[in-house]
Amino acid sequence: MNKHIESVTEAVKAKFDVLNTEIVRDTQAAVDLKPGDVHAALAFLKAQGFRQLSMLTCVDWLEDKEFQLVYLLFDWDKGVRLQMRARLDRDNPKFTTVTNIYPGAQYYERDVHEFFGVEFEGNPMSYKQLFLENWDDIPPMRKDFNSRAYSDKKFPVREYKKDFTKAGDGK
Amino acid sequence: MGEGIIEKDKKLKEGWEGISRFFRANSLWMLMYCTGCCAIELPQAMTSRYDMERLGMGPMATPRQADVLLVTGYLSVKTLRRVIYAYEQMSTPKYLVAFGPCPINGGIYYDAYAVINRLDQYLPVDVYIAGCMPKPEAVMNGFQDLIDGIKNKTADGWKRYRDNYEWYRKNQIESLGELRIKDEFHE
Amino acid sequence: MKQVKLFLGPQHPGMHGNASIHMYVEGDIIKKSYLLPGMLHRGFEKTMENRTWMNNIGIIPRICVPEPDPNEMVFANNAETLANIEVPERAHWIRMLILELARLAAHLMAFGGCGGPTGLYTAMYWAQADRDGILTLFEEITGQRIYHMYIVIGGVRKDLPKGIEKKILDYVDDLERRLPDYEDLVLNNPTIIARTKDQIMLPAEVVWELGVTGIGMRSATGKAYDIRKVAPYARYDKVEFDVPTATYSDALTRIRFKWLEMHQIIRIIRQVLELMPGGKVREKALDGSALRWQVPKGQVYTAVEASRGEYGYYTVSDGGIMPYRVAVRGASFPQGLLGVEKYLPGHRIDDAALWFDTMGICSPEIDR
Amino acid sequence: MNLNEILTGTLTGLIILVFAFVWQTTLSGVTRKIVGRFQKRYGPKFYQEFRDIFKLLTKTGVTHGWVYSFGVMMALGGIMGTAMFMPVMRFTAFPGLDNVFIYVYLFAVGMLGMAMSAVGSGNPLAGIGVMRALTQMVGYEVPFLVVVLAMVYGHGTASVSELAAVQQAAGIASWNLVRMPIGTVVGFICLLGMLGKKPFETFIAPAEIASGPMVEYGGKQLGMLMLLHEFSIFIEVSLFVNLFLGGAVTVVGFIIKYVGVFVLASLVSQALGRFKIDQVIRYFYRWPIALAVAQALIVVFLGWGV
Repeated sequence: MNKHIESVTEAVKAKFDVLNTEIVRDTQAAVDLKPGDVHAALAFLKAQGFRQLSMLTCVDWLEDKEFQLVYLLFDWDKGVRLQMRARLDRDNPKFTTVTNIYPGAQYYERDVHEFFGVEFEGNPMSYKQLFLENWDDIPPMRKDFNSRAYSDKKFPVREYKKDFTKAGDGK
Repeated sequence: MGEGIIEKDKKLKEGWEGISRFFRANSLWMLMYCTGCCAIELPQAMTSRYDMERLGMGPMATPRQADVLLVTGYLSVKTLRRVIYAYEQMSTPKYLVAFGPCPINGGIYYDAYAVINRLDQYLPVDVYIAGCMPKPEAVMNGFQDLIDGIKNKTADGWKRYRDNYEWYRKNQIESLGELRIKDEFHE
Repeated sequence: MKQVKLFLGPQHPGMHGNASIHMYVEGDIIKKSYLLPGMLHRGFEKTMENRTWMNNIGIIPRICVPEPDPNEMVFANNAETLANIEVPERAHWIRMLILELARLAAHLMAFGGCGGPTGLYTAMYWAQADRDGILTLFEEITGQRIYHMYIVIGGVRKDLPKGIEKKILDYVDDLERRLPDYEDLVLNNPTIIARTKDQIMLPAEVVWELGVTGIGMRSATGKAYDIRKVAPYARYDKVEFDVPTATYSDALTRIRFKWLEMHQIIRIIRQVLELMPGGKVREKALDGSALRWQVPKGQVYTAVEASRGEYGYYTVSDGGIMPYRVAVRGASFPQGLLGVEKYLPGHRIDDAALWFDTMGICSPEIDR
Repeated sequence: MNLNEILTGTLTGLIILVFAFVWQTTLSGVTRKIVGRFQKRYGPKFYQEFRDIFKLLTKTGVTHGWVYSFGVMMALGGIMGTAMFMPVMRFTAFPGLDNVFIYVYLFAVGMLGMAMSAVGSGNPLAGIGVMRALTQMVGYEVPFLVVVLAMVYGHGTASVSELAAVQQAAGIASWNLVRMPIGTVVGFICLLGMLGKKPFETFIAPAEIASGPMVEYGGKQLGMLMLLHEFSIFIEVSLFVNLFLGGAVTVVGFIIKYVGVFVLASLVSQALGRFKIDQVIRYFYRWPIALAVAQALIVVFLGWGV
């Protein structure tokens, strides 16, 4: 167990209203925060040595009707990684940008906006399309988006005279 | 007498076509456009072990100069738009070689929202090369097929595209919505 | 002066991979530029949610084409962490061997690839010819040249074939003997030095601002920021190797680092072959059908040091037979998107392709 | 000059043209093979270049306006005209008219035609390529002309065939390679620039500007451009052979010298990268020009090498 892991989680716990902490593995911990605390916590952690935002991503918890933003931070000197997670309301996914703390987050926010529809206020670039072109459906990474149905609707499939998929079963 | 001249004319034309086909078959210039992952084996096919240049093939910088368009693997919707542009820019006769299973039926991306399933709906394909990814041997074999096809007139995709242009264009618009490229740059 | 719009890609000989840089050019100087990614976007993250854990092993190598093995490693590592699977000792060493061979192949490709934008095609041909040797080794070990699907959950798919150690050693000996040739051809070549020395700088502040990792980070900050050293995975803590560092990162330094790292890779490969223990290579992850294997709930991120930097997956499981969410961190995402927008302007169009190359940008991993 | 002379001259010129095409195209193919070996490959067949050119001529061509189409013709015509004036061995199509400056000016017609045509295609990359090609021309013409002028001053004649004949007086010792070694080095560097070999490949630069002036060419026009390329290589290399290596009396001598120069240039090119355009100019205006001036001073004031 990396000794820094506990000190970091303790420090976050002492300073912020932490909903839940979890030790994922010996060099990785996870902290669940309220969305309002995220900016302060990121600024605090950056000063603590977590100088790099490895990734910002999002998880769609359809049953809970929530989006979960995950900020993955890494401290290159200590070798400690921290997942910082916050949950947003799924029906009104709005959040504020963190580009003033981690400038590198700009395109990750754009990515999350494109694939989940989470809006980041203060990051005007994030409203533009990046990977997709002429997209005409709900954001594709949401759980209620059916990729197969979209593909079948849009792109003609090759029809085979013999159904090879069934031939293998039961014989 | 008139018929004789026409006959002679036809023969001459055929002879000329034959000569043209000989040169075309032995000097195939590929467009350097890595549309997908199968392009990673092309450098291997080009370098010392397989050396494509023996067959007179080489990479070319722009669509205008090239004879063969290689669709190396899956085509995302965004790439398909640009591939259509590139294909239409090439001067005839032009050939299209599709690599891997993805242009045939979607391959492992059969259910992906961003990848098309069948290339021959949008552009005429002259040769398919199987394998994910095709080994350099398969690639060379495929090009040999293309050369044979040019010699015995079966590689006529550009004629098919010209004759069935309406049909291809209809399919393209159905899947892509709009052919015109719209991105930050074209605003 | 009038601004001209220029494209670098998607169809452009200087562009490695299917991406496009849009440039507004005044004279020869780039004034504004954007990367237009997405030409290789396949919706991988969505596709992975629709495949079972075991099926996913078959498709993930395709996320990054030049160096597919880190994909397998991070995916397997994530699943093992979630399901609490202990990997056999020998499997760790075989994984290291595979990862180092893959890194060597990627470095050779990138090192020779710098010959493209600078016009030194001979380097490209030589390096590709050497890379072919590694692909042949891979074919013998795994059965496939490019996509191996060899590192699987619980270890590796099968043991190394008999006698492969000697072939690998022969290969690395041969390569090591010829590395000085590469130095003479590329690194000591006056024209390449004229093109790359003191040009295309990457200062340390930019590294921290963008989040650049890998060679770019190490050549600018002067510290051994290599995940193999900082947070070792597999058995990297048991082998000896150096990480080249510098505090002045121009294009030549970054090309040289690839060359220096090749020496270290050869060193690691030799140690791995020497220290590799016997035993089994795969822990059975489950009883019964692999298609119905359920992975316990959890959220975990694993990163490995790919040839271009930190490469990681964030995997979420809700206890089902398929991953609930997989997010891919491409190693070149920061410099590829924000870097092109912020730091490519000011360079000349001659340098754009070289900028893209020496920053180690790989478009499939950006697009996913 | 009477009608008879004009007729024989034209005939000789045409024979030289055919010879130039067949010879240079074959040699290009052979060089591709040699370069292939250098790059650890097998290389194409030696007649591959013929197949490429004829294939391109059988393809359809797209035009981008009359400037584009006319420019190609003008370029090809200009270069072919220049090639007709080139003394090959003992044959000169128009004796007395093979002044060095004829090549400089006629060559410019071809180059301008190409520039016109490329810019007429409307592609910005072609414009950049042409700009670079002309800039580079300014770079190598100055040192080359300084050396040539020194040579003309020293030998007292500007006719290429006479310059070659002067050098044949006393075997190798009378070649300009021996008489003016510094000038020959400058000449070779400028030859690399003229041929567009690396490190002076800047105006083609596939990885930067996608083959520059040729970016919009396809089919027939590209075929003509390749023909033009072969002829211009022939002119440049022959000029070098005639000026510095004493021309040639026999076929064998000509072939050996020509092959030597061209293959050496191609191999040098394969071991070097490409300069940026400002580096090209800075390079030419530093060493070659200094050496050229030094050579000129030696010839003019010391009288060595005359």
